[in-house]
Amino acid sequence: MEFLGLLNYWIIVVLMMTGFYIIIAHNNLVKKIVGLNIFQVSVFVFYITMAKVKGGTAPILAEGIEIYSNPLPHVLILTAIVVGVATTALGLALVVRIHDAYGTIEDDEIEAREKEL
Amino acid sequence: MATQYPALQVVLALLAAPVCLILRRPNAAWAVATVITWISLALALSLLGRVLETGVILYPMGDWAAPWGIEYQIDTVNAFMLVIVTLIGSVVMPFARASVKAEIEEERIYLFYCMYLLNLAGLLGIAITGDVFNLFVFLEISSLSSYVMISLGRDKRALTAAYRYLVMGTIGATFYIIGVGMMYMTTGSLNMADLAAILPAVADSRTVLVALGFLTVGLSLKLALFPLHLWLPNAYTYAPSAVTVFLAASGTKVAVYAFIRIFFTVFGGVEIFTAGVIPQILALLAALAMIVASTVAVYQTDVKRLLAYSSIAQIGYMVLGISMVTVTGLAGTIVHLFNHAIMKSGLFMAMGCILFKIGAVQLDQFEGLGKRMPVTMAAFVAGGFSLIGVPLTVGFVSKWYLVQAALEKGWWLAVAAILASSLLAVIYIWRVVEVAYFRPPPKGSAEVSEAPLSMLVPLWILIGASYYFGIDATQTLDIAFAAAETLFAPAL
Amino acid sequence: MTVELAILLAVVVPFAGAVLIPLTGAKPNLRETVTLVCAALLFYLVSVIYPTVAAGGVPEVYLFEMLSGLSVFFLVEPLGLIFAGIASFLWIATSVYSIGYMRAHNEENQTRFYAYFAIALGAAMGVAFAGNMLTLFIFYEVLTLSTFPLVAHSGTDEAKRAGRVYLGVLLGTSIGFQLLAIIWTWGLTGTLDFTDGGILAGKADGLTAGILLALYTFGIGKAALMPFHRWLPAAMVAPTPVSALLHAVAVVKAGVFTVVKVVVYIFGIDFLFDIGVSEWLQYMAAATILIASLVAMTKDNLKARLAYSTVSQLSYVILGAMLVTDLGIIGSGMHIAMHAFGKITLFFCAGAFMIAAHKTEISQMRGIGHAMPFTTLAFFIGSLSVIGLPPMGGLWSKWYLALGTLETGKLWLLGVLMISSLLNVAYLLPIPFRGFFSSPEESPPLKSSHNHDSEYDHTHDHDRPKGIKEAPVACLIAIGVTSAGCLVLFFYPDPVYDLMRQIVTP
Amino acid sequence: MAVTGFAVARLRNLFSVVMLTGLFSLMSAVLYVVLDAVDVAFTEAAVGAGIATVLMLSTLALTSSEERVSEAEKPMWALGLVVVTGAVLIYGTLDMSPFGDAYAPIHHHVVPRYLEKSGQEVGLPNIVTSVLASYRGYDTLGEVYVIFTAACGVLLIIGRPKQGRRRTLRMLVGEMRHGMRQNVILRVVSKLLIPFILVFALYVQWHGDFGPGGGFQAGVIFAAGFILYALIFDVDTARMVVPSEVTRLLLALGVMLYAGVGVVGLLRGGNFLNYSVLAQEQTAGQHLGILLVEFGVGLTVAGAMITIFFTFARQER
Repeated sequence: MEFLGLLNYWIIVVLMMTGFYIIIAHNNLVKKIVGLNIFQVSVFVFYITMAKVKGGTAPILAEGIEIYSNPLPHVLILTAIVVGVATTALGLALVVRIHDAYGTIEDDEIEAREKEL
Repeated sequence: MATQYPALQVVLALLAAPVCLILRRPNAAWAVATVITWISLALALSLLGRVLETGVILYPMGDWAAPWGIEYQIDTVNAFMLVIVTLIGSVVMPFARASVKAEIEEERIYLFYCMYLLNLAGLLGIAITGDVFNLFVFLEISSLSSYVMISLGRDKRALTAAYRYLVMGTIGATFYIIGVGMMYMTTGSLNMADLAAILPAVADSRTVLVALGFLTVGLSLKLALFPLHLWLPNAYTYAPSAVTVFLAASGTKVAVYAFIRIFFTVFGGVEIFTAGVIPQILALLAALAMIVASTVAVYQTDVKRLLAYSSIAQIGYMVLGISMVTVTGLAGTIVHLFNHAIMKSGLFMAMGCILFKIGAVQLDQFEGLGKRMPVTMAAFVAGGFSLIGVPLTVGFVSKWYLVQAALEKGWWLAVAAILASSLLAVIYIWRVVEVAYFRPPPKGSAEVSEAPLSMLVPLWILIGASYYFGIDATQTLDIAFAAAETLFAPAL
Repeated sequence: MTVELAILLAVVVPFAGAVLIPLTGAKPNLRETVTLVCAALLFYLVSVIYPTVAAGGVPEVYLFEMLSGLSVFFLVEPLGLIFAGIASFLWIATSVYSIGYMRAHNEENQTRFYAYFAIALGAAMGVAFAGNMLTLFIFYEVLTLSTFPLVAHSGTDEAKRAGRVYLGVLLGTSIGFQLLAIIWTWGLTGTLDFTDGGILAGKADGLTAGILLALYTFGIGKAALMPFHRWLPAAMVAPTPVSALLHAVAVVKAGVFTVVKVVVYIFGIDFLFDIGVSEWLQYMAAATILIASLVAMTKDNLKARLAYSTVSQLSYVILGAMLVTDLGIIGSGMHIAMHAFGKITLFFCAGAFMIAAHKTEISQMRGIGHAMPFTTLAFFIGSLSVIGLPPMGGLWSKWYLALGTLETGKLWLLGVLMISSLLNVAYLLPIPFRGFFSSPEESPPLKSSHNHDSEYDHTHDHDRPKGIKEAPVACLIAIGVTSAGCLVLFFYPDPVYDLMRQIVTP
Repeated sequence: MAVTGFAVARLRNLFSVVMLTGLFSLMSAVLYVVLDAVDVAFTEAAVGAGIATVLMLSTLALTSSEERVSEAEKPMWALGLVVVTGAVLIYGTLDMSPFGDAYAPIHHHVVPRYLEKSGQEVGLPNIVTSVLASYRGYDTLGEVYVIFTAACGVLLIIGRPKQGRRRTLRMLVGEMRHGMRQNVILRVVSKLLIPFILVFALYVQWHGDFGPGGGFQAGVIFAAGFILYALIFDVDTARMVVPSEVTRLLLALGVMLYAGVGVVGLLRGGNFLNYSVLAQEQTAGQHLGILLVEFGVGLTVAGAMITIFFTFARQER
C-alpha cells in the first residue's frame, strides 16, 4: 500500500526531471521555455495530488457532502499557473528579440557570436 | 492611520505602477515614481522606529488571522530591509532621470518606471511578508520586472543576459516552490511563525530535510551564491546603469534576507540547520566565492563587470556570516547588507556617470579620467576604499565584525579568506586607479567634462553615507545586533 | 590655549594645510608659505603640549564612538610626544629643503606633492597621539594611502612599480596581520586602549600572546622588519624630500613607534618579559640589523645604501623594544629621535649631491668635497650620528640599547650591536673621506659605459675643483639645521631621555 | 503524460513540440478534474493549452521552427544533475503520507477552518473562490500584478512595431488562415461562436462564486475570443475592434480596481483587503468585495492576454 501510495509522486518526480533536463540540456531557447513549462506543470500536479482526499469531491460546498478535497493547494496553484504563463510570455518575448539581434535561437551559436563582440 | 503603514508600504508602489502606465509621459512617470519611493522611505523609517520601540508588528491582510490569512510579521530584520531597499530606491530616482534618458528610448521610459515601481513593490513585499507562499508571489513580481529592466540595456548582450537570468531565476523559484510544497505537506501551514512552531515536531522527516535542501538551492540561485552566480555578471554588466545600481544594492540583498528568514525563523527551532552539515557547506562555498570571484575580478577589463564579480565576493561575506550561526556573525551579515548596499550602489553610480559621459567602461577608456572627470573618479576611489575595507569606511565595519565572529568561532580559514579577498580588492581597485590617474588622457579628450549634478549629488550622497556610517557605525550596529538577536530568539 | 585644544589642532592643522595648499596652488610662493606656516604652527602646538606631559600629565581628547563600545580618541603620553616633536620639527626642515629641491629639480605636480605631504604629517600626528589601537590603525592607514602619491610622484613606470610594492607590502601586512591582531586583541580583552602595564596581561596565554606579538610586529610593515622591508628600498625612487619623510620624519618612525607602543601599552613590559615570547623576535631583529648592513655595503647608489642602512637602524629600535627591559625601551625611544636627525641629514645631503652635482652613485663622489665642502661635512656629521660616535646624539641611543642588552645578559646581542656599528662605519664614512681626501681625477673608469658617459659629462660640467658649487641655499639651511640637531642632541638629550624615563617608571 | 514529456524532450520539430506541450497541459487539466481541482483544471486548460500554446506558436513563427541537431547532445553532466535531483526528490517522498490519505497533516491543520467556517464567514459555496479572493486575497492581488508585470514587460521588450514590410503573424497561421479565408463555414461558425464565447466568459466571471470559474478564467476566455477572431479574420481588424489604448486601460483599471477595493476596506476601518467592512453585514460585504476583485482580475487578465497576444502579433520576422 505504502508503495502504491507513493507511486503518483514518483511519476511526478519523473515528469519534473524531464522538464528540468530539457531546460539545462537543450540548446534551443524555445525548447528551454517548453522545458520550464513542463517542469512547472509537473510541480502543479504535485500540489494538486497532495490535495486529493480519497472519496472527497471538489471543494464546493453542497448539501450532504462531507469530505472535500483540500482547497488550499488549488488556490496556490491557480496563482502559480498565472505566474507560469507570465514567465513564459516574457521569456518568449525575449527570445523574439534575441532572434532579431542574433539571427538564431540556438544557445551555443549565440555564445559564439557574443565571443566575437 | 499609522496602523495601516505595513499595507501601504507595499500597496502604494503597486497602485502607482498602473498610474505610470496610464500617464504615458516620461517626466510624469518619473515624478510619480520618485514621490512614491520617497513616501515609502518615510514609511519604512517610521516602521523601523516603531519596531525598535514596541517590538514586532503584526498585520493580518483582510483581518484574517494567520495561519488562515496572510499576515505581515515585521520585526527588526524586516524593517531594516525595508529601509535599505527604499533608501537605495529613493537615492537612485534622481540619478535615474538623466541616466535613463540617456540609455533608454524616449517612448519606453514610462514603462520603465512602471517596471521600476513593480520591482520596488516586489522587493518590499518579499521583505515584509510573513507567509512563505506570499513571498514566492512577490519574488516573482520582482524577478519578472528585473528581467525586463535588464533586457533594456543598450548592448544586445543584455537580451541574452536577461534570458539566462530568467531561466535560472525561474528554476530557482520552482525549486523554492517545491520546497514550500513539501513543507506544506508535512505541516499543513504556510505561515512562517506557524511553520516554525510545527516544524520541530516533524524535523526528523526526510521530506522536511529535502524541503530545506530545495529552499536552499532555490534561494542560492536568486542570491547568486557561488557557484550558482553565473547569471549575475552579464546581468549587472549590460543592464542600464540605474537598474544595475538598484538591483546590485537591493535585489540580491533581499534574496539574502529571505535566506536568513527561512533558516533562522522558519527552521529556527530545527536542529538540521543549526547542527547539520549545511553550515559547513555554506561556509565553504562562501569562502570560495570570496576568493574565486575576487580573483576573477582582478582580470576583468570591463570595470562594471569587475564590480559585478566583486559583488559575488561580497555576497560570499554575507553567506559566511550566516553560516556561522552566531549572533556576531549574523549581525555582521546584516550590517554588511546595509553597508554593501550603499557602497556598491555608489560605485555603480560612478560607472553610470562615466557611461553617461564616455559611453563605455572598458578599462582603457579610464585613461586620464582622474583629470577628465575628477569628481566622479574621486567618488570611485572613495568607494573603492570602502570595498577594500579601509578604516573609517563602512567596509571596515562589516569586515571587523565578520572577522571577529570568525575568530570567536575559531574558523581560521574563514579569517584568512576574508583578509585575502580584501587584499585582492586592493589589487582590482588599484588597477583602475592607476589607469585613471597615472595615464595621460587620450588625445583630444583632455578637457574636463563632468556628469550633471542630478547624477553627481546622489553619487556623493551614497559615498558620503558610506563614510558617515563608517565613522559612526553605532546606529547601524545596534540595529543589526538587535535584529540578529530577534532571529535567534524563539520564533513568535 | 588649553592642551586639549592644542592636541586637536595639532592633528587638524596639517589637514587644513592640505586643503589650503591646492587652493593656493597657482602661486608657488604663497603655497610654500602656507606649508611653512603650517609646519611652524604645528611645532609650536607640540611645544605647547610638552610641559604638561613632561610634568607627567596625560591629556586626553575624546572624539566619537565608532564601533559599539569602541571609540576614537587621543591621549598624549611621552613616547607619542617625542614622535610628534620630531616629526613636527623635521617637517619644518623638510619644507625648507623641498622648496629648494623641488624648484632646482623643477619637479611636476608640486602642489599635489605639498598637499599629500601635509596629509601625511596630519596622519603622523594622529598616530603619535592615538589613544587606542583603533585610532592608531586608522591614521596608520591614512598615512600609507597619503604617502602613495608621493612615492609614485614622478609617474614613471619605475615609480609606479615602486608604488605598487609600497602599497602592496604596507596594506598587505597591515590588513593581513595587524588588523587581525587588533580584532583578536579586542575579542580577548574587550578594550584596545593604551594602558600602562598593557591590557593583555592575564587575558592571553603565552602561545596566543606570542602569535599576537608576531602578528603585530610583522603587521606593522612600516617598521620594515625583514622580510617585509622591500618597500623601503623600492620607495627611494621618490624625490629626496619624500625619502626624508619616509625615512626620518613620519613613515618608518610611525612604524617603529607603533611597535614600541604595542610592546609597552598593549602587552606591557612585565607581562612580555614574564612569558618571554619576544626572544625569537630579538633574533629576527638582530638578523635584520646585520643583513641589512651587509646589503648596504654592496650598494653603490647612495640612496639605496642609505635605505638599507635605515632598515638596519629600525631593527635597533625593534630590538630595543623586544628586550622588554627599561633601558631597552629607553634606548629604542631615543633611537627613534636620534636616528631621525642623523638619517634626514644624510638624505638631505644625498639630495644635494644629486641636484648640485647630478651624482647618485657613490663611486662618482670622489672629491665631491672640493666642490661641496659644506654638504660633505654635514654628511660626515650625519654619518657619525648614525654610527653612534661622539660628539653626536646617536651615541646615547646606542649607549642605552647596549645597556639594555647587558640588562638581559645577552652579550651576543651586544656583539651584534658593535659589529653593525663597525659595518656602519665601513659603509658610511668612506663617502665623506673620499669626498675630501681624494681628487676627482683619480676616479677610476666605471663599469658600465652609460655611467662612463655621465661621468664624462660631469667631469666637464662640475667636477673641476674650480670654485664651490653647492646646492640651493634653502637646502643648505635645512642641512645645517638638522646636522646641528645631531650635535645638540649629544650635549642636551635630556628632554628625550626624561620623557622615556617616565614611560618605564610611571 | 510521461510519454508526452519524453516525446517533447526527443522531438526536434518545434511545432510538434509545442503542440505536444499543449497536449501535455490538457492532460494535466484532465488529471486535475480527476483530483477534484476543477478550477485549476479550468485555468490550466485555458492557459496552458490555450494562451501559452498560441504564444509559443507565434514565437516559432517569428523565429525558426526547427531545432538544430547539435552534436554536443545530451551532455552527461546535465543527465547526472537531473538524476541526482530526482533521487533527492524520491528520497523526500519516502516520508510523505500516501496519496489520498485523509489523515495527512495538510488536511488537518489550516484547511478545516476553510471547509467548516467559510460558509458563514464568506458565504460562498465555492471554497476555492473564498480562499482565493478573501482568505488569501493578497496572494491573488500579487498574482494579478504578476500578469500585469508580464504584459507591461512584453510591451516594453517587443512593444514597438518596427517599420518595413508588414509580414505579420499571418506567417504563423499563414496556410491555416489562408484556408480559413475561403472556408466560409469556418468563418460563419466562428462568427456565431465568438459572441457565445464572450457571453460564456461573462457567465464564468459572475458564476465563479458558486461553481468553478472566476475572474481569471473569465479573462482568459474573453481574451481567447478575440484571439480566435484575430486568427480567423485579421489581426489588424481585430486590433480595430479593441485598440491598444483600450486594452492598456483594462490592464491598468483591473489592478487598480482590485487594489482600490483593498484600500476602501482600509479606509473603512478594516485592514487592507478586508471586505467585511464594505457592507453592513459581513457576508454581504465579503460577497461584494469578492465580486469586485474578481471583476478586476477579469479585466486585467483579459487586458493582459490581449495585449500580449497582439504585441506578438504585430512583430515582423
